[in-house]
Amino acid sequence: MSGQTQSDLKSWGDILNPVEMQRHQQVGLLGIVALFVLPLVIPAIYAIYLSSALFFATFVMSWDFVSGYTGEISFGHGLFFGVGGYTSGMLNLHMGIDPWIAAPIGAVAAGIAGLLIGFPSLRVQGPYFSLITLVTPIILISVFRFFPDLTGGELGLVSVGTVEKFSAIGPIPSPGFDPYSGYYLALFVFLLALVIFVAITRSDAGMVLTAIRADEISVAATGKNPAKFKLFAFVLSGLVGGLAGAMYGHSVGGFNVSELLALIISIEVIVAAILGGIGTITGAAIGGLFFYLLRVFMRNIEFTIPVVNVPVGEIYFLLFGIVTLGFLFYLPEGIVPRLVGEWRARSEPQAGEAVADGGKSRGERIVEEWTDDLRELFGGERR
Amino acid sequence: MGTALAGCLGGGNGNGNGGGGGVPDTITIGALGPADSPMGDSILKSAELAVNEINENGGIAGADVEVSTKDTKDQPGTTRSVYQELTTGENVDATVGIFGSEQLLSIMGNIAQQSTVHLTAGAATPEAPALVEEDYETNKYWFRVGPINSVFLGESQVQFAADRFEQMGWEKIAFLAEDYKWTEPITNNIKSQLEEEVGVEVTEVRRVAEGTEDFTPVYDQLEADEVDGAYTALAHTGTTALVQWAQQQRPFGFGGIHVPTQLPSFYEATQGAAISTFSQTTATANSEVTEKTVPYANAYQEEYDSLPVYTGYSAYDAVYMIKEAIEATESVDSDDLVSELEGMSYTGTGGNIEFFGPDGRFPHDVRYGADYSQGVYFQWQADESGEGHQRVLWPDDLQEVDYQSPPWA
Amino acid sequence: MVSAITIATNVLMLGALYSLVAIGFTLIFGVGGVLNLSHGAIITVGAYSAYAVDAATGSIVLGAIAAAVISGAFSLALYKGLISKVRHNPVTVLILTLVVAIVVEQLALVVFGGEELLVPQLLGGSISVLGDSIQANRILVFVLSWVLIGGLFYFVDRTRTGKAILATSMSDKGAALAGIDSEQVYTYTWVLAGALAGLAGLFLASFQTANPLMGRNPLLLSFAIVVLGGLGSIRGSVIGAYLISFLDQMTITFLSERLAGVSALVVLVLVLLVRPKGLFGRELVEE
Amino acid sequence: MSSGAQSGDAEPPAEPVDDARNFDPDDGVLVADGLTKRFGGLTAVDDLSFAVEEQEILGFIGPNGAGKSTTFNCITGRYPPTDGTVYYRGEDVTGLPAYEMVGKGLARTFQEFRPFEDRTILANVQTALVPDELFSTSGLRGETRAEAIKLCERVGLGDEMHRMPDELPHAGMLRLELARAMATDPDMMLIDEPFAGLAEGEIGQISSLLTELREEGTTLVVVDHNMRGLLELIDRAIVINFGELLAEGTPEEIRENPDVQEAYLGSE
Repeated sequence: MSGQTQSDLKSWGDILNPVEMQRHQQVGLLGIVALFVLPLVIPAIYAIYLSSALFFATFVMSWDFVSGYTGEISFGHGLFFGVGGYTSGMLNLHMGIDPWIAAPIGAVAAGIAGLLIGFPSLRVQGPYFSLITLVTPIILISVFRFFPDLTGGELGLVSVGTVEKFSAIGPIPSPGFDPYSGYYLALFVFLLALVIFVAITRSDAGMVLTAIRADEISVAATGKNPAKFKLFAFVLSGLVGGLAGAMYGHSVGGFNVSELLALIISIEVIVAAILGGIGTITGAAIGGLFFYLLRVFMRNIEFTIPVVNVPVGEIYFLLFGIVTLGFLFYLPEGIVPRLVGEWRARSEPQAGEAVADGGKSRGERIVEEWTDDLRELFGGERR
Repeated sequence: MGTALAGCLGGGNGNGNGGGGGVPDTITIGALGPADSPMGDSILKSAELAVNEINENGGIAGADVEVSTKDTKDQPGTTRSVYQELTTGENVDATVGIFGSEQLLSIMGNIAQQSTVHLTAGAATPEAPALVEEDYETNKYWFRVGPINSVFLGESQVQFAADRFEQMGWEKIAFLAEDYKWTEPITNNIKSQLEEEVGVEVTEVRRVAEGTEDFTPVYDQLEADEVDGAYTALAHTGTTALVQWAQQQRPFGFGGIHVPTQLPSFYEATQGAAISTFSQTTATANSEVTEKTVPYANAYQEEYDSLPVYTGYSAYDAVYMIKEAIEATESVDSDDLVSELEGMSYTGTGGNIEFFGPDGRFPHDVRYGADYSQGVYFQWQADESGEGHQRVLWPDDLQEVDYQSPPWA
Repeated sequence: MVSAITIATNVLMLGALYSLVAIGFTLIFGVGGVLNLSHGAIITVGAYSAYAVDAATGSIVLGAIAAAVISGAFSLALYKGLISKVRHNPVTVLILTLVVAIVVEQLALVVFGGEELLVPQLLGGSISVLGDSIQANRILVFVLSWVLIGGLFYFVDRTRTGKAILATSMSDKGAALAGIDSEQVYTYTWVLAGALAGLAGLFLASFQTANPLMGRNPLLLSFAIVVLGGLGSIRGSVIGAYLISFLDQMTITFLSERLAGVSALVVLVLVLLVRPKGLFGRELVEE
Repeated sequence: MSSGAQSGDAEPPAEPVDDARNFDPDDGVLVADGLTKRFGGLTAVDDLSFAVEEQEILGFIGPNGAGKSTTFNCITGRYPPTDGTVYYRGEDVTGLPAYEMVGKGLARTFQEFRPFEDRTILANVQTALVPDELFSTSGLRGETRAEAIKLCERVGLGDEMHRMPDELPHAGMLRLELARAMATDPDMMLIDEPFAGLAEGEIGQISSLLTELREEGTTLVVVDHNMRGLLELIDRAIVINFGELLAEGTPEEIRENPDVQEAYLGSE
């Protein structure tokens, strides 16, 4: 919540007026403008990287919308990307349906998957629900394995046949192959998701979703049906995630378990959301972009690590995992909330929200605990 | 690795690939393969080896050659990304390599889009030439140097059976194929072909599910059927199948196409479990498939202290074929190179390499046969000191030894 | 037709093996409320430790000791260095342990390569049972697993530390009342669970092969086993392990090999949905 | 600690309670008829019947563990009763989920206080004001915010609305519970243990707020385990013990009732 207290009603004009916005919102808008003009100045390969990054960021937002807001942590969000992507891909491959039509159908299928995953969340909470989400995509992969002629099993649709890429629309070249058109398609999907999710989370529903995370019984006691809001979050998350999965497959990506459904994808999505800041949507968007580009960057580092004599590019995924672990451990609240928090603290120090633990950051507390442990280990007393 | 792991995120929109004739000052060749696996490692190293040799001998048409190697991580998504880095980002003049049919198929569209010549060195799917046949103009930039495609692999297995099963004492066999796309052309007709053309009894053609970890029930079945051998088409699940066969000392032979056992280091890695297993492969280090085979294997061993895998032979040949084509046309223009490669007959390390023409049976695929590439069958046999060696069983002109049954059978 | 003897041996042996993995998983959950998703990675650690030590010394017995010791130490380091700092937040624990698992897999991939590695059998040869031959190694694995399970039962029933672990796994408050240092109990539990999983990794590799991802399936099966047997219950885990290994073998034999492991996951989801407290165990939804 | 311990001679005893009595759906705004709740073998509420009149303040009294909160939870839909019927404005509402009860105009507070810990007092009230609709944007434009500020001021949290719930004193938490319940615009409020742990002055403030609400037309049921402060506020009281109805009557009648005295003395 912001610090202002005037109670007059704001007009829509005020809300959407960039000059009236807070600093971080203005920076965000500038960022979006930058995304629009970027292709004019970057080489094609960057456009390709960025398209994939935008799709990935969309995945991350779709996760954040349901897990970051309602607190029902999904460990298998790849299910939605996979259902969306594979539905669309298989419709095209086996029935010849045009990708432009198949992709929205894929999104609907993923929305239905969202509904089905949402139901258990009404009954089973916390880690147990997470377990269900964790194994659901794995079950789906096994089902795929059972019908290799349709799905290509572990290897993806590519082993069954060629799925069409998006064809050109009028004078615009095919976003399936032209890096810049592909980029704008990705940007479109990204912004669509961003606008939908930001609008809903900043509207009253967002308040209810986070309230569910805090205390579901209280939500019911204030007259709202938590189940309805939860299922809604799952369905919308599925729709958007599925759409992104399908759009990704028909443009810069492909329809493979390793790109859409694999456990690692679901984990990366969570990690990216945590890095960016859970329960913010914008944090998820930035975390997704950052995370993806960081990985590309690390893959291309030429430096060879001394002593072990291994190039970074070859073991980037290992290093990346270690870096991630560090981030998770020392910056668990995420990058964006941290930045926004410091921004606010600097610009309006008097409004400093009370810090429960005496102003220490989580990192500081953890280091302190470690030193305590060390001291104990060498026979000293804990403070 | 990565002598010229060309600039991070580098490149620009410089000289297009398709544009004009002439040879630039520097020619860049991209090599792709999964660095973690011996198959990919061998591709990347062989491409480097070939490029180093070429540079020592004056380059290509006077131009310096650079190689940019990329790790595909054995995943379609990464393969696509790194292929785009090579072509869109670094503007390489041609690419070689790729291991795994799925990886190849995932970039067929991009190869067409980039119009950059690609010479495959490690994927056997017949769908790639099918795409060339379907839409020649779009897909003509694709060629395969090796291995022979899986239809030919099946034919080769029938031929080997006809030539050797009698001597091996294999009268009753079971065919064991992993349930992957690449084995489909093999298993489709193998039973009838083996029964009609070779006259062996085939108890079953079993497709083993991907991810199978326990072959005990399978072998129980084979043992109950009293087969003489398990004739295989295995790659991904090959090691587990082989190790369990050896550990359980099953009383039948084991071999056919078995990708892991092709690795020169496999005998040692499995502590001898590979004994008596046999497999088709492009060439072995000491088989004189052509006069270039052994010198290449020796050079590779000298440089990298290990022996090349089958994909290495093809990647090495592929780089040289690109050199020949550029020198013949004095151009790096992709269309020029395509026409040149179509007519080329090149004696490489893996045989006499020629491609099918646009109207051939498998357009732009490597031709199979005694006069072209046909590969060899070898068996792991131990010498007196207990060290394992890959000894050639087939074809006749290269045969080193006769087949031996497993020591426990 | 595959013989009933083969199926029975597989069920008996795999059930014992899964028990080893699941018991550790369930103990860690029981005493600390931690769902340790890196438990599968410890299997990998065990298998590769055994491989490396066997390759260096030529002795699989030393390899087995290494599997237990290195895995136990790894598990201890994981708990002391990471998990104990975030234990109060179950979701952070889930994510951290998953990332640790991935780091371990990648490390194995980088150090040992992606190839399947052969870990020698503990015992060669085979034994004939009712006309079917069974590998001696499988029988040994079965026996050793049961020796370990039996030892564990003795440990929690008879020794002070063991009783403390059991008391803590039943109830934190109960343990505190009995004057048990819970931090110490957590530490013991992690070491114990790590060592058991490491040995299970060696056993598994000795009749299959070792590869970087080999811990994933056992981890997933453990979920199913533990949820079926009730989280935190040792006896329940053994029963659950046998139910799951029976179900899995039946599925593989009579339905399709492609469904290996799936039946367990479907059971997991169904049990969580229909009877969240498991078939034998205590209530899941306690705080 | 019974407040009716000093007398017991002149006043007539409260009318005897007939356990078998039956209520019609229209006997009050809220009618519980034969309400029973069992947890496993334990009967927490046993065949309890009562009616709440329009616009009264009813005290719902009983010693600790008498089944007050359970009765409450059964009525407000947190869990369904094992047996019996609940009528609200003549309509059978037995077992309706909590949010539907709120929708019908029946709000409640929680004895154990269940604020949304992650947001400010103001945001807590704002959240309560949000309608049960997926697409609603009144919050974005500040309407609910303005309304929430008014509610905070009304319950006496005007100075503290930007603080977090865990910074509030006990009385403040109670005010927050009240504000949140009031935010749902109820016809009837069930208030669980409002006076527990409050100082004298605070009891007075809360009492006058409740009286005010009643005067605006809200029916109130106030639960408390002791009668301190309560008897001045309420019009009528129901006393339960061991899940059964013990007595019913005006504050004076309750004060004098020997059963009530005994129940309280016995329980202490």
